Amino acid sequence: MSRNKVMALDEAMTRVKAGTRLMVGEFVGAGEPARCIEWILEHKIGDLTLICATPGMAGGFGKANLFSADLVRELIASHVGTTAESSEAYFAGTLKIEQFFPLGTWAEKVRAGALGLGGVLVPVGVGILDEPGLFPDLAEPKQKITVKGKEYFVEEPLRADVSIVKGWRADPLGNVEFRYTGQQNQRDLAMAGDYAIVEVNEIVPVGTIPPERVGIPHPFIDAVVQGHSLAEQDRRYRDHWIKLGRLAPML
Amino acid sequence: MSRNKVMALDEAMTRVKAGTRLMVGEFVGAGEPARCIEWILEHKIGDLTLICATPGMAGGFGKANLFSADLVRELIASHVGTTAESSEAYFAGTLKIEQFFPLGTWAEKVRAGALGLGGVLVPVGVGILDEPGLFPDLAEPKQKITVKGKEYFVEEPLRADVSIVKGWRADPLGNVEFRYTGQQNQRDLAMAGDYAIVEVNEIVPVGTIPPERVGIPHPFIDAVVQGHSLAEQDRRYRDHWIKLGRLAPML
Amino acid sequence: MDKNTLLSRLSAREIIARRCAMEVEDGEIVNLGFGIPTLTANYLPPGVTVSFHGENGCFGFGPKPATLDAQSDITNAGTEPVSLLPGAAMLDLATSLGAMRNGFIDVTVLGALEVDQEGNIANWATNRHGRWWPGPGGAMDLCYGVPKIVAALQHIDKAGDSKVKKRSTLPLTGRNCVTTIVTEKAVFSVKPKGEGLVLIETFPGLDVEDIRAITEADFEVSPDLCPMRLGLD
Amino acid sequence: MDKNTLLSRLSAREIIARRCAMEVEDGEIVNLGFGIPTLTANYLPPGVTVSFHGENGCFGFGPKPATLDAQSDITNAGTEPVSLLPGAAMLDLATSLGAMRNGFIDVTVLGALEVDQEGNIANWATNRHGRWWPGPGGAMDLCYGVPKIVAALQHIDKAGDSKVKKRSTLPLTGRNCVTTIVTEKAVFSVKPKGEGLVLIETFPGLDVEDIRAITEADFEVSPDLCPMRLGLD
Repeated sequence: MSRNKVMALDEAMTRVKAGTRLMVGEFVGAGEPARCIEWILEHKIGDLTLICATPGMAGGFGKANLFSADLVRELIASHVGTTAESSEAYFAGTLKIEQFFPLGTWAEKVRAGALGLGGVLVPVGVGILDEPGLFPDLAEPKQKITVKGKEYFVEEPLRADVSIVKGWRADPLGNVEFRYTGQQNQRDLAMAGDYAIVEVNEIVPVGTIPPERVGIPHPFIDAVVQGHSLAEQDRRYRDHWIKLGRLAPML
Repeated sequence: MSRNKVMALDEAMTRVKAGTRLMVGEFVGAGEPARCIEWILEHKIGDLTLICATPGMAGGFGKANLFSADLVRELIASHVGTTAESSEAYFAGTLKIEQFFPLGTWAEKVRAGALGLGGVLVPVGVGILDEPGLFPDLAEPKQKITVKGKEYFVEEPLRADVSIVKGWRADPLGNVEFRYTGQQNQRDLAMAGDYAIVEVNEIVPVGTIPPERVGIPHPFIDAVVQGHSLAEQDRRYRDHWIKLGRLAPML
Repeated sequence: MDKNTLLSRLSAREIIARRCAMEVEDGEIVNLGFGIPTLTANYLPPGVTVSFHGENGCFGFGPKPATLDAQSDITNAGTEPVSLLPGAAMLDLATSLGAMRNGFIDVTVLGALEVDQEGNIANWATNRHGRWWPGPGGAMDLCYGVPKIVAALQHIDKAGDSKVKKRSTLPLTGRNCVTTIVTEKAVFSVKPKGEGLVLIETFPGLDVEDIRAITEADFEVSPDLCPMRLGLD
Repeated sequence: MDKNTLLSRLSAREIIARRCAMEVEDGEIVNLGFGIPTLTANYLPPGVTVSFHGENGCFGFGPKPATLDAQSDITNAGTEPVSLLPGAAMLDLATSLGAMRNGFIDVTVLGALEVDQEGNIANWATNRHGRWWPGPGGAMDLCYGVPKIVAALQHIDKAGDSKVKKRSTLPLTGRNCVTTIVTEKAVFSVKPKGEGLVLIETFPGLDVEDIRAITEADFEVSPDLCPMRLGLD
């Protein structure tokens, strides 16, 4: 356990190029790697295939700006419409969305990619999502299999060239700790990318994170980058929530 | 969040009857629910189908005694031979073992049962475990599927009537906390049983276990029973390790 | 304020949320969808303590915190700031969704675009430019796996058409899965396996014919038909 | 003690463990099987720091603790008491096995009943009463997913027969997966995709013909053939 994976943002992000298939940790904008997203916006890295649970949080927050900057070619998600930016790109025809998945199916597809499975058999949506005409852009119909008399979708793994996830703290080995609902499926996303970058609020010495509090063990991380401090992150979310009317303005 | 799931051992264990399909948390004897196992031995509950990673730890420890007491009709595991007791029962013909699985496959089958999947596609062992004659007791050959030109086993879910798992601490709601390597796949096992009992070293008030340290969230547990104290548990393992020559005897 | 005055001042949203709250029992694990369903939490009967599930990975959400207590890492499934109650438990996303699929959530209250007399619910897709949008999120997982599914919706749409249909023509979220339909006008119980609706409650002052006039679906009338329970007593 | 005396006193187990340790590089994630492979940890070259993986759900195991420091909840995959090094990380069983399947373990040292010239390894099954026993555990997952697989075994069995076969007839643990074969007599490198063995080292004092005499498998001889590296200098 001797590698130091802490890197400057510029160094880690050289892996993200035009056309990269990119996973980003988040859930409706919570748990986003803010500085890495800002880097992509600044460097105008485009033609991305973006794999994430949702396009992000409404109101011009973080990741949603990737859509208005026309940097995303394809979105593989569960929701399309959590941000106006993604909906507009979709209906303008600049954003390709061939299919979307029930959230649990999407999460299992990422996990299958993370853990080396050939796929999972999912019962959700059978008889609904396989209705002809529902996904007109789909090249092939969804594959089904019958096991013990019940039909399931055969859901293949999702993988990416690069995964960027967001944690609270990390040590130089690459152990990552989450706070509360920041966990999401950040670990599975990290494991499903050929190269995994974690952005954290704080970089701490090895041994700081208790072994049972490690949310992503060190072998699954390739690069650790310093993000905004927790205080700054909290301030940004609070400001945005006030803007959206989800929190009372401060007097 | 108002149910109190703490029960006397006798009350919780009434669910375990002759013929019960039973999952037990453990890994080669570590993380075993010792008092629940003792209860089964005392009450001579037999004809069990036992689903666990391994038969247990060598040297007459805990769960292994279920085999010498002839209480297990069938074992569904990854190993058969970690204890002499299980091997003897197997070769004597009193213990049925139709197939065993690579450990990762076994763990995924339990998880599929836990999380409502129809199965998982596993590449491990293809071309080996499907060789004719390897499992002479198997009623049907292992089912395979080809996805994107590669063959996988279609591994169906494992479920049980009752799951008994072992944690460090639990609160009366049923939140369970693990110590270190005690985590194993205890959560998946609990979720894969129609009724889930957790045995813990300590029962603590609601709010004691930090939200991120909950290893099994309360909805997945039906009964909480008091096990041996952590000190007593440590003593039992140390004594057994000394007996096996894995630790130096105390002077 | 007398009860009639009180009733006349209730908004449709509050009526629906109040009535949905009656479907929740003490000790249950509850998942509330967005919009009206979220308001349900405000009207739980006294003595009913439940565990709120957020599909993003939590059991045990509490109310919205004060602005300065809001934390970026304590959010519900819509990324609203929330708090955690004692006994709260975090879990990863795949397990959270697995819990929804596999029956660990006791009851869910879901908003709906349409419901129908077969117990179908449609709430994830509208057709824009020939494409269905905006995607299912976790609603389809809930419809697959939750035993008690309460559909919460206004009885008629802006054009005055019934949203309680004979057969929904939108892409469904779940088939034959709704157990109770709650609108601001009426409550229908859905027979097992979606074999028809039974009118069990009407908003005070409305009778069966009033409901028939605004409902496309066929329905039976319960012999125990009573005024809508709103927890106002 | 001069080097020859030292060499003559090494047990077969120590020779194999010492040589296997040379296969491990600084910073790697390492999974050691039971028996001889476990001993490998004792002979890592100076400056080589690795993270030991236990399939039961841990990265970062350290050595066996003193008896009174041994804890029932800190064990390796064989339920031996171990310690945890700074930076250790726990994980659940399914993820731990997924890491093995999906290439997150850099190198594994596995004991073997037999290996062969196609890079096959057999270590999970012996035939007793017509049944294969005792089961694969995690070895098959490792053989599927780990890029560097070192097979550690004694060169000949008790009957004097070579355990380095032309073609193993036991149920295999992995096919065409072994990258290096280490015995107390020789080290073979396996060509990519199991296309044959190359003798790269012999125990000091043994020559190619000595190895041919005790090896069933065909093998080429490396132009760089050298004495076995044992880290004794």
